[in-house]
Amino acid sequence: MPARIQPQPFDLAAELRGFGQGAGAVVTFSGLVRDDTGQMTALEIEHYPGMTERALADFGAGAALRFGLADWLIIHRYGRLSVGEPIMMVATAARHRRAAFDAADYLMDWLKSRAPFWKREIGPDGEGEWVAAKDSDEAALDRW
Amino acid sequence: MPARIQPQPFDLAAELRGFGQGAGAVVTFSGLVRDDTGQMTALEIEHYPGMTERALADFGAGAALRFGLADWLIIHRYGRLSVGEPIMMVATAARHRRAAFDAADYLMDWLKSRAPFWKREIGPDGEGEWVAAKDSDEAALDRW
Amino acid sequence: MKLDVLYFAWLRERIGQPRERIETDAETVRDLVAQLIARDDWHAAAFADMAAVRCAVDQQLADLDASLTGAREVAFFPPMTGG
Amino acid sequence: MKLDVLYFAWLRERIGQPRERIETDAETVRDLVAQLIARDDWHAAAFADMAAVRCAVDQQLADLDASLTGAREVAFFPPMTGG
Repeated sequence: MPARIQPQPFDLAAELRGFGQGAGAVVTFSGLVRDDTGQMTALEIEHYPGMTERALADFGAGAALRFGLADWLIIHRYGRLSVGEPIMMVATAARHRRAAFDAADYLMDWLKSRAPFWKREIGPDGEGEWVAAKDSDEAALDRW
Repeated sequence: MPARIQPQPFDLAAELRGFGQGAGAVVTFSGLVRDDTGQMTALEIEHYPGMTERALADFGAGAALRFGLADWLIIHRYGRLSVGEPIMMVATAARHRRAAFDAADYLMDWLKSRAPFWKREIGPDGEGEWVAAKDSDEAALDRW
Repeated sequence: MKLDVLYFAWLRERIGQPRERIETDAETVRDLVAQLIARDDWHAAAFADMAAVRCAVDQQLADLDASLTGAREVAFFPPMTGG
Repeated sequence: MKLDVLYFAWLRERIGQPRERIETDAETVRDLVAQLIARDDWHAAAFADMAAVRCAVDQQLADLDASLTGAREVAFFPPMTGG
Protein backbone atom coordinates (compact mmCIF):
# COMPACT_ATOMS: atom_id res chain seq x y z
CA MET A 1 0.00 0.00 0.00
CA PRO A 2 2.44 2.63 -1.12
CA ALA A 3 2.44 6.19 -2.36
CA ARG A 4 5.23 7.06 -4.77
CA ILE A 5 6.45 10.32 -6.29
CA GLN A 6 8.84 10.07 -9.21
CA PRO A 7 9.94 11.86 -12.38
CA GLN A 8 10.06 8.72 -14.55
CA PRO A 9 7.07 7.13 -16.32
CA PHE A 10 5.24 4.21 -14.76
CA ASP A 11 3.58 1.21 -16.36
CA LEU A 12 -0.01 0.80 -15.14
CA ALA A 13 0.10 -2.84 -16.17
CA ALA A 14 3.25 -3.65 -14.24
CA GLU A 15 2.01 -1.73 -11.21
CA LEU A 16 -1.19 -3.77 -11.11
CA ARG A 17 0.47 -7.18 -11.17
CA GLY A 18 -0.60 -8.90 -7.96
CA PHE A 19 -2.56 -5.83 -6.86
CA GLY A 20 -5.70 -6.50 -4.81
CA GLN A 21 -5.24 -10.26 -4.35
CA GLY A 22 -8.32 -11.63 -2.61
CA ALA A 23 -10.42 -8.53 -3.31
CA GLY A 24 -13.45 -8.67 -5.57
CA ALA A 25 -13.20 -5.22 -7.13
CA VAL A 26 -10.30 -3.15 -8.43
CA VAL A 27 -10.68 0.42 -9.73
CA THR A 28 -7.92 2.45 -11.35
CA PHE A 29 -7.71 6.05 -12.45
CA SER A 30 -4.96 7.38 -14.72
CA GLY A 31 -4.48 11.01 -15.63
CA LEU A 32 -2.76 11.86 -18.92
CA VAL A 33 -1.29 15.16 -20.12
CA ARG A 34 -3.96 16.70 -22.36
CA ASP A 35 -3.49 19.61 -24.73
CA ASP A 36 -6.71 21.61 -24.62
CA THR A 37 -5.48 24.67 -26.47
CA GLY A 38 -3.31 23.16 -29.19
CA GLN A 39 -0.55 25.43 -27.82
CA MET A 40 0.89 23.13 -25.21
CA THR A 41 3.82 20.81 -25.79
CA ALA A 42 4.41 19.69 -22.22
CA LEU A 43 3.40 20.11 -18.61
CA GLU A 44 5.88 20.90 -15.87
CA ILE A 45 4.96 19.67 -12.43
CA GLU A 46 6.56 21.06 -9.29
CA HIS A 47 6.04 19.49 -5.87
CA TYR A 48 7.06 19.92 -2.24
CA PRO A 49 9.63 17.21 -1.53
CA GLY A 50 9.12 15.73 1.91
CA MET A 51 5.58 17.00 2.41
CA THR A 52 4.25 15.32 -0.73
CA GLU A 53 5.38 11.83 0.22
CA ARG A 54 4.02 12.19 3.73
CA ALA A 55 0.71 13.73 2.67
CA LEU A 56 0.06 11.01 0.08
CA ALA A 57 0.95 8.17 2.44
CA ASP A 58 -1.20 9.61 5.26
CA PHE A 59 -4.14 10.29 3.02
CA GLY A 60 -3.99 6.90 1.32
CA ALA A 61 -3.94 5.18 4.71
CA GLY A 62 -6.92 7.27 5.83
CA ALA A 63 -8.88 6.34 2.71
CA ALA A 64 -8.04 2.66 3.25
CA LEU A 65 -9.59 2.82 6.73
CA ARG A 66 -12.60 4.87 5.66
CA PHE A 67 -13.52 2.65 2.71
CA GLY A 68 -12.22 -0.67 4.05
CA LEU A 69 -9.71 -1.11 1.23
CA ALA A 70 -7.82 -4.35 0.79
CA ASP A 71 -5.12 -2.51 -1.15
CA TRP A 72 -4.32 0.93 -2.56
CA LEU A 73 -1.65 2.62 -4.63
CA ILE A 74 -0.89 6.22 -5.59
CA ILE A 75 1.82 7.19 -8.08
CA HIS A 76 2.36 10.81 -9.07
CA ARG A 77 5.06 12.12 -11.37
CA TYR A 78 6.85 15.47 -11.36
CA GLY A 79 9.16 17.28 -13.78
CA ARG A 80 8.49 17.86 -17.47
CA LEU A 81 5.89 15.57 -19.09
CA SER A 82 4.96 15.58 -22.77
CA VAL A 83 1.38 15.64 -24.06
CA GLY A 84 -0.08 12.14 -23.92
CA GLU A 85 2.17 10.93 -21.10
CA PRO A 86 0.66 9.55 -17.89
CA ILE A 87 0.82 12.05 -15.02
CA MET A 88 -0.43 9.92 -12.17
CA MET A 89 -2.51 6.93 -11.18
CA VAL A 90 -4.48 5.65 -8.24
CA ALA A 91 -5.67 2.09 -7.74
CA THR A 92 -8.05 0.80 -5.06
CA ALA A 93 -9.10 -2.76 -4.20
CA ALA A 94 -12.08 -3.72 -2.04
CA ARG A 95 -14.56 -6.55 -1.56
CA HIS A 96 -17.32 -4.72 -3.39
CA ARG A 97 -17.40 -2.30 -6.29
CA ARG A 98 -18.99 0.62 -4.42
CA ALA A 99 -16.11 0.97 -1.96
CA ALA A 100 -13.47 0.62 -4.69
CA PHE A 101 -15.17 3.27 -6.89
CA ASP A 102 -15.79 5.70 -4.03
CA ALA A 103 -12.27 5.40 -2.66
CA ALA A 104 -10.67 6.08 -6.06
CA ASP A 105 -13.00 9.04 -6.61
CA TYR A 106 -12.21 10.40 -3.13
CA LEU A 107 -8.45 10.05 -3.60
CA MET A 108 -8.67 11.91 -6.91
CA ASP A 109 -10.70 14.78 -5.45
CA TRP A 110 -8.14 15.07 -2.71
CA LEU A 111 -5.12 14.89 -5.02
CA LYS A 112 -6.52 17.63 -7.25
CA SER A 113 -6.83 20.20 -4.45
CA ARG A 114 -4.86 19.12 -1.40
CA ALA A 115 -1.70 17.36 -2.55
CA PRO A 116 1.22 19.80 -2.92
CA PHE A 117 1.69 19.73 -6.69
CA TRP A 118 1.64 22.69 -9.08
CA LYS A 119 1.37 22.50 -12.85
CA ARG A 120 2.69 24.89 -15.47
CA GLU A 121 2.00 24.72 -19.20
CA ILE A 122 4.99 24.60 -21.51
CA GLY A 123 4.40 25.89 -25.06
CA PRO A 124 6.53 25.99 -28.18
CA ASP A 125 8.11 29.24 -26.88
CA GLY A 126 8.95 27.86 -23.46
CA GLU A 127 7.40 28.29 -20.03
CA GLY A 128 3.80 29.42 -20.02
CA GLU A 129 1.22 30.04 -17.33
CA TRP A 130 0.82 28.22 -14.05
CA VAL A 131 -2.41 26.21 -14.21
CA ALA A 132 -5.08 27.88 -12.05
CA ALA A 133 -6.96 25.81 -9.49
CA LYS A 134 -10.58 25.17 -10.47
CA ASP A 135 -13.50 26.07 -8.23
CA SER A 136 -15.14 22.83 -9.37
CA ASP A 137 -12.21 20.84 -7.95
CA GLU A 138 -12.51 22.59 -4.61
CA ALA A 139 -16.28 22.03 -4.62
CA ALA A 140 -15.83 18.34 -5.39
CA LEU A 141 -14.15 17.88 -2.00
CA ASP A 142 -17.33 18.95 -0.20
CA ARG A 143 -19.05 15.75 -1.28
CA TRP A 144 -17.05 13.66 1.19
CA MET B 1 -14.66 0.75 -28.74
CA PRO B 2 -15.49 -2.91 -28.45
CA ALA B 3 -17.42 -5.25 -26.20
CA ARG B 4 -16.03 -8.76 -25.99
CA ILE B 5 -17.31 -11.99 -24.45
CA GLN B 6 -14.83 -14.82 -24.10
CA PRO B 7 -13.98 -17.84 -21.95
CA GLN B 8 -10.22 -17.17 -21.83
CA PRO B 9 -8.49 -14.80 -19.41
CA PHE B 10 -7.60 -11.26 -20.46
CA ASP B 11 -4.66 -9.09 -19.56
CA LEU B 12 -5.80 -5.68 -18.28
CA ALA B 13 -2.37 -4.29 -19.10
CA ALA B 14 -2.38 -5.48 -22.70
CA GLU B 15 -5.97 -4.32 -23.20
CA LEU B 16 -5.08 -0.81 -22.06
CA ARG B 17 -2.15 -0.31 -24.41
CA GLY B 18 -3.07 2.68 -26.58
CA PHE B 19 -6.44 3.00 -24.86
CA GLY B 20 -7.81 6.54 -24.50
CA GLN B 21 -5.19 8.33 -26.61
CA GLY B 22 -5.83 12.06 -26.38
CA ALA B 23 -8.13 11.76 -23.37
CA GLY B 24 -7.17 13.22 -20.00
CA ALA B 25 -8.74 10.60 -17.75
CA VAL B 26 -8.94 6.82 -17.87
CA VAL B 27 -10.90 4.74 -15.35
CA THR B 28 -10.89 0.95 -15.18
CA PHE B 29 -12.89 -1.52 -13.14
CA SER B 30 -11.95 -5.19 -12.80
CA GLY B 31 -14.02 -7.82 -11.06
CA LEU B 32 -12.26 -10.86 -9.59
CA VAL B 33 -13.72 -14.18 -8.40
CA ARG B 34 -13.99 -13.85 -4.60
CA ASP B 35 -14.62 -16.67 -2.17
CA ASP B 36 -16.80 -15.21 0.57
CA THR B 37 -17.73 -18.47 2.26
CA GLY B 38 -14.48 -20.42 2.15
CA GLN B 39 -16.53 -23.13 0.39
CA MET B 40 -16.14 -21.99 -3.20
CA THR B 41 -13.47 -23.22 -5.57
CA ALA B 42 -14.76 -21.66 -8.77
CA LEU B 43 -17.53 -19.69 -10.37
CA GLU B 44 -19.40 -20.89 -13.44
CA ILE B 45 -20.79 -18.17 -15.68
CA GLU B 46 -23.53 -18.86 -18.21
CA HIS B 47 -24.58 -16.29 -20.79
CA TYR B 48 -27.00 -15.84 -23.68
CA PRO B 49 -24.93 -16.10 -26.87
CA GLY B 50 -26.06 -13.56 -29.43
CA MET B 51 -27.98 -11.36 -27.04
CA THR B 52 -24.99 -10.73 -24.77
CA GLU B 53 -22.74 -9.39 -27.54
CA ARG B 54 -25.46 -7.15 -28.87
CA ALA B 55 -26.59 -5.87 -25.47
CA LEU B 56 -23.04 -4.99 -24.42
CA ALA B 57 -22.21 -3.26 -27.70
CA ASP B 58 -25.47 -1.27 -27.64
CA PHE B 59 -25.14 -0.27 -24.04
CA GLY B 60 -21.47 0.70 -24.35
CA ALA B 61 -22.30 2.91 -27.34
CA GLY B 62 -25.15 4.53 -25.39
CA ALA B 63 -22.86 5.24 -22.44
CA ALA B 64 -20.25 6.74 -24.79
CA LEU B 65 -22.84 9.22 -26.07
CA ARG B 66 -24.29 9.99 -22.66
CA PHE B 67 -20.94 10.68 -20.99
CA GLY B 68 -19.01 11.95 -24.01
CA LEU B 69 -16.45 9.17 -23.88
CA ALA B 70 -13.36 9.26 -26.08
CA ASP B 71 -13.03 5.48 -25.74
CA TRP B 72 -14.58 2.54 -23.92
CA LEU B 73 -14.06 -1.20 -23.54
CA ILE B 74 -16.04 -4.03 -21.94
CA ILE B 75 -14.70 -7.57 -21.59
CA HIS B 76 -16.72 -10.26 -19.81
CA ARG B 77 -15.73 -13.91 -19.45
CA TYR B 78 -17.93 -16.99 -19.24
CA GLY B 79 -17.36 -20.63 -18.34
CA ARG B 80 -15.59 -21.90 -15.22
CA LEU B 81 -13.33 -19.40 -13.45
CA SER B 82 -11.20 -20.16 -10.39
CA VAL B 83 -11.13 -18.02 -7.26
CA GLY B 84 -8.86 -15.02 -7.82
CA GLU B 85 -9.28 -14.98 -11.60
CA PRO B 86 -10.53 -11.83 -13.35
CA ILE B 87 -14.20 -12.11 -14.38
CA MET B 88 -14.60 -8.93 -16.35
CA MET B 89 -13.37 -5.41 -16.89
CA VAL B 90 -14.61 -2.08 -18.15
CA ALA B 91 -12.47 0.89 -19.15
CA THR B 92 -13.62 4.41 -19.96
CA ALA B 93 -11.68 7.40 -21.30
CA ALA B 94 -12.87 11.01 -21.27
CA ARG B 95 -11.49 14.55 -21.16
CA HIS B 96 -12.26 14.96 -17.47
CA ARG B 97 -12.28 12.60 -14.52
CA ARG B 98 -15.94 13.02 -13.58
CA ALA B 99 -17.21 11.65 -16.91
CA ALA B 100 -14.75 8.74 -16.88
CA PHE B 101 -15.68 7.78 -13.31
CA ASP B 102 -19.43 8.12 -13.84
CA ALA B 103 -19.41 6.15 -17.09
CA ALA B 104 -17.49 3.24 -15.55
CA ASP B 105 -19.81 3.24 -12.54
CA TYR B 106 -22.87 3.31 -14.82
CA LEU B 107 -21.60 0.47 -17.00
CA MET B 108 -20.97 -1.64 -13.91
CA ASP B 109 -24.44 -1.02 -12.47
CA TRP B 110 -25.92 -2.02 -15.78
CA LEU B 111 -23.75 -5.12 -16.21
CA LYS B 112 -24.70 -6.36 -12.74
CA SER B 113 -28.44 -6.37 -13.39
CA ARG B 114 -29.17 -6.07 -17.11
CA ALA B 115 -26.53 -8.01 -19.02
CA PRO B 116 -27.56 -11.64 -19.62
CA PHE B 117 -25.06 -13.46 -17.43
CA TRP B 118 -25.80 -15.91 -14.60
CA LYS B 119 -23.33 -17.09 -11.99
CA ARG B 120 -23.26 -20.39 -10.13
CA GLU B 121 -20.91 -21.25 -7.28
CA ILE B 122 -18.80 -24.38 -7.64
CA GLY B 123 -17.68 -26.03 -4.39
CA PRO B 124 -15.39 -28.95 -3.59
CA ASP B 125 -18.36 -31.31 -4.14
CA GLY B 126 -19.30 -29.85 -7.52
CA GLU B 127 -22.06 -27.55 -8.65
CA GLY B 128 -23.63 -25.42 -5.95
CA GLU B 129 -26.25 -22.70 -5.89
CA TRP B 130 -27.00 -20.13 -8.56
CA VAL B 131 -25.99 -16.72 -7.22
CA ALA B 132 -29.11 -14.70 -6.33
CA ALA B 133 -29.51 -11.19 -7.70
CA LYS B 134 -29.11 -8.51 -5.03
CA ASP B 135 -31.75 -5.88 -4.33
CA SER B 136 -28.89 -3.41 -3.85
CA ASP B 137 -27.72 -4.02 -7.42
CA GLU B 138 -31.20 -3.37 -8.76
CA ALA B 139 -31.49 -0.24 -6.61
CA ALA B 140 -28.12 1.03 -7.87
CA LEU B 141 -29.60 1.35 -11.37
CA ASP B 142 -32.13 3.92 -10.16
CA ARG B 143 -29.33 6.44 -9.63
CA TRP B 144 -28.95 6.98 -13.38
CA MET C 1 -46.44 -19.57 -35.54
CA LYS C 2 -43.16 -21.32 -34.86
CA LEU C 3 -41.18 -19.91 -31.92
CA ASP C 4 -37.79 -20.79 -30.45
CA VAL C 5 -38.04 -20.75 -26.67
CA LEU C 6 -34.76 -20.59 -24.74
CA TYR C 7 -34.07 -21.23 -21.05
CA PHE C 8 -31.08 -20.21 -18.97
CA ALA C 9 -29.63 -21.02 -15.53
CA TRP C 10 -32.09 -22.74 -13.14
CA LEU C 11 -34.98 -22.38 -15.60
CA ARG C 12 -32.97 -24.48 -18.05
CA GLU C 13 -32.34 -27.05 -15.31
CA ARG C 14 -35.97 -27.28 -14.19
CA ILE C 15 -37.26 -27.64 -17.73
CA GLY C 16 -34.50 -30.09 -18.62
CA GLN C 17 -33.46 -28.55 -21.93
CA PRO C 18 -31.83 -25.33 -23.11
CA ARG C 19 -34.26 -24.65 -25.94
CA GLU C 20 -37.31 -25.98 -27.73
CA ARG C 21 -39.13 -25.03 -30.92
CA ILE C 22 -42.86 -24.79 -30.41
CA GLU C 23 -45.98 -24.02 -32.42
CA THR C 24 -48.06 -21.36 -30.65
CA ASP C 25 -50.77 -18.76 -31.15
CA ALA C 26 -49.81 -16.81 -28.01
CA GLU C 27 -50.18 -13.07 -28.50
CA THR C 28 -48.10 -11.96 -25.52
CA VAL C 29 -45.34 -13.37 -23.35
CA ARG C 30 -47.96 -13.87 -20.62
CA ASP C 31 -50.06 -16.05 -22.96
CA LEU C 32 -46.98 -18.05 -23.88
CA VAL C 33 -46.10 -18.68 -20.22
CA ALA C 34 -49.65 -19.96 -19.58
CA GLN C 35 -49.36 -22.37 -22.51
CA LEU C 36 -45.94 -23.60 -21.38
CA ILE C 37 -47.17 -24.16 -17.79
CA ALA C 38 -50.00 -26.31 -19.19
CA ARG C 39 -47.50 -28.59 -20.97
CA ASP C 40 -46.08 -30.57 -18.04
CA ASP C 41 -44.88 -30.44 -14.44
CA TRP C 42 -41.38 -29.39 -15.40
CA HIS C 43 -42.57 -26.27 -17.16
CA ALA C 44 -45.04 -25.62 -14.34
CA ALA C 45 -42.21 -25.83 -11.78
CA ALA C 46 -39.99 -23.48 -13.79
CA PHE C 47 -42.70 -20.81 -13.99
CA ALA C 48 -44.12 -21.29 -10.48
CA ASP C 49 -42.75 -17.93 -9.25
CA MET C 50 -42.96 -15.39 -12.05
CA ALA C 51 -41.44 -12.69 -9.81
CA ALA C 52 -38.19 -14.62 -10.20
CA VAL C 53 -38.40 -14.88 -14.00
CA ARG C 54 -37.16 -12.36 -16.56
CA CYS C 55 -37.60 -12.58 -20.32
CA ALA C 56 -36.32 -11.34 -23.65
CA VAL C 57 -38.14 -11.23 -26.98
CA ASP C 58 -35.78 -11.46 -29.95
CA GLN C 59 -32.88 -10.76 -27.62
CA GLN C 60 -34.32 -7.55 -26.14
CA LEU C 61 -35.41 -7.46 -22.49
CA ALA C 62 -39.21 -7.45 -22.38
CA ASP C 63 -42.03 -7.70 -19.86
CA LEU C 64 -44.92 -10.16 -19.64
CA ASP C 65 -47.22 -7.92 -21.65
CA ALA C 66 -44.84 -7.68 -24.58
CA SER C 67 -46.39 -8.65 -27.92
CA LEU C 68 -45.17 -11.74 -29.74
CA THR C 69 -46.29 -10.52 -33.15
CA GLY C 70 -43.47 -11.28 -35.56
CA ALA C 71 -41.29 -12.70 -32.77
CA ARG C 72 -38.91 -15.57 -33.56
CA GLU C 73 -37.13 -16.16 -30.26
CA VAL C 74 -38.26 -15.81 -26.64
CA ALA C 75 -35.92 -16.48 -23.72
CA PHE C 76 -36.70 -17.03 -20.01
CA PHE C 77 -34.13 -16.70 -17.25
CA PRO C 78 -33.60 -15.64 -13.61
CA PRO C 79 -32.61 -12.06 -12.70
CA MET C 80 -29.19 -11.44 -14.18
CA THR C 81 -26.02 -11.57 -12.11
CA GLY C 82 -23.22 -10.34 -14.31
CA GLY C 83 -20.24 -8.13 -13.54
CA MET D 1 13.58 31.69 16.45
CA LYS D 2 15.11 30.42 13.22
CA LEU D 3 12.61 29.40 10.57
CA ASP D 4 13.00 27.91 7.11
CA VAL D 5 10.54 29.59 4.74
CA LEU D 6 9.83 27.81 1.46
CA TYR D 7 8.14 29.11 -1.70
CA PHE D 8 6.64 27.16 -4.58
CA ALA D 9 5.35 27.86 -8.10
CA TRP D 10 4.70 31.56 -8.82
CA LEU D 11 5.42 32.57 -5.22
CA ARG D 12 8.91 31.16 -5.69
CA GLU D 13 9.27 33.11 -8.93
CA ARG D 14 8.07 36.43 -7.50
CA ILE D 15 10.32 36.18 -4.46
CA GLY D 16 13.22 34.98 -6.57
CA GLN D 17 14.35 32.10 -4.38
CA PRO D 18 12.96 28.72 -3.35
CA ARG D 19 13.77 29.08 0.35
CA GLU D 20 15.32 31.34 2.94
CA ARG D 21 16.25 30.96 6.58
CA ILE D 22 15.02 33.84 8.68
CA GLU D 23 15.10 34.98 12.31
CA THR D 24 11.58 35.89 13.48
CA ASP D 25 9.43 36.37 16.58
CA ALA D 26 6.16 35.86 14.62
CA GLU D 27 3.58 34.02 16.68
CA THR D 28 1.29 33.06 13.79
CA VAL D 29 1.50 32.60 10.04
CA ARG D 30 -0.31 35.92 9.66
CA ASP D 31 2.40 37.70 11.70
CA LEU D 32 5.07 36.04 9.58
CA VAL D 33 3.43 37.17 6.33
CA ALA D 34 3.32 40.77 7.61
CA GLN D 35 7.04 40.64 8.45
CA LEU D 36 7.88 39.15 5.04
CA ILE D 37 5.85 41.80 3.21
CA ALA D 38 7.81 44.50 5.05
CA ARG D 39 11.12 43.09 3.79
CA ASP D 40 11.05 44.23 0.15
CA ASP D 41 8.93 44.69 -2.96
CA TRP D 42 9.37 41.10 -4.13
CA HIS D 43 7.92 39.68 -0.95
CA ALA D 44 5.19 42.33 -1.02
CA ALA D 45 4.26 41.32 -4.60
CA ALA D 46 4.17 37.63 -3.71
CA PHE D 47 1.78 38.21 -0.82
CA ALA D 48 -0.33 40.93 -2.45
CA ASP D 49 -3.37 38.67 -2.79
CA MET D 50 -3.58 36.38 0.22
CA ALA D 51 -6.74 34.72 -1.17
CA ALA D 52 -4.43 33.09 -3.72
CA VAL D 53 -1.88 31.87 -1.17
CA ARG D 54 -1.94 28.62 0.76
CA CYS D 55 0.49 27.56 3.46
CA ALA D 56 1.86 24.63 5.37
CA VAL D 57 3.53 24.61 8.80
CA ASP D 58 6.01 21.77 9.22
CA GLN D 59 4.56 20.13 6.11
CA GLN D 60 0.94 20.16 7.30
CA LEU D 61 -1.61 22.39 5.57
CA ALA D 62 -2.41 25.30 7.89
CA ASP D 63 -4.34 28.57 7.88
CA LEU D 64 -3.17 32.09 8.57
CA ASP D 65 -4.03 31.86 12.25
CA ALA D 66 -1.93 28.76 12.81
CA SER D 67 0.58 29.09 15.64
CA LEU D 68 4.31 29.04 14.86
CA THR D 69 5.30 27.87 18.34
CA GLY D 70 7.92 25.18 17.86
CA ALA D 71 7.67 25.38 14.07
CA ARG D 72 10.78 24.80 11.96
CA GLU D 73 9.50 25.08 8.38
CA VAL D 74 6.77 27.21 6.82
CA ALA D 75 5.87 26.96 3.14
CA PHE D 76 3.82 29.31 0.95
CA PHE D 77 2.32 28.33 -2.39
CA PRO D 78 -0.66 28.83 -4.73
CA PRO D 79 -3.74 26.58 -4.55
CA MET D 80 -2.65 23.07 -5.45
CA THR D 81 -3.24 21.60 -8.90
CA GLY D 82 -2.26 17.95 -8.68
CA GLY D 83 -3.86 14.89 -10.18
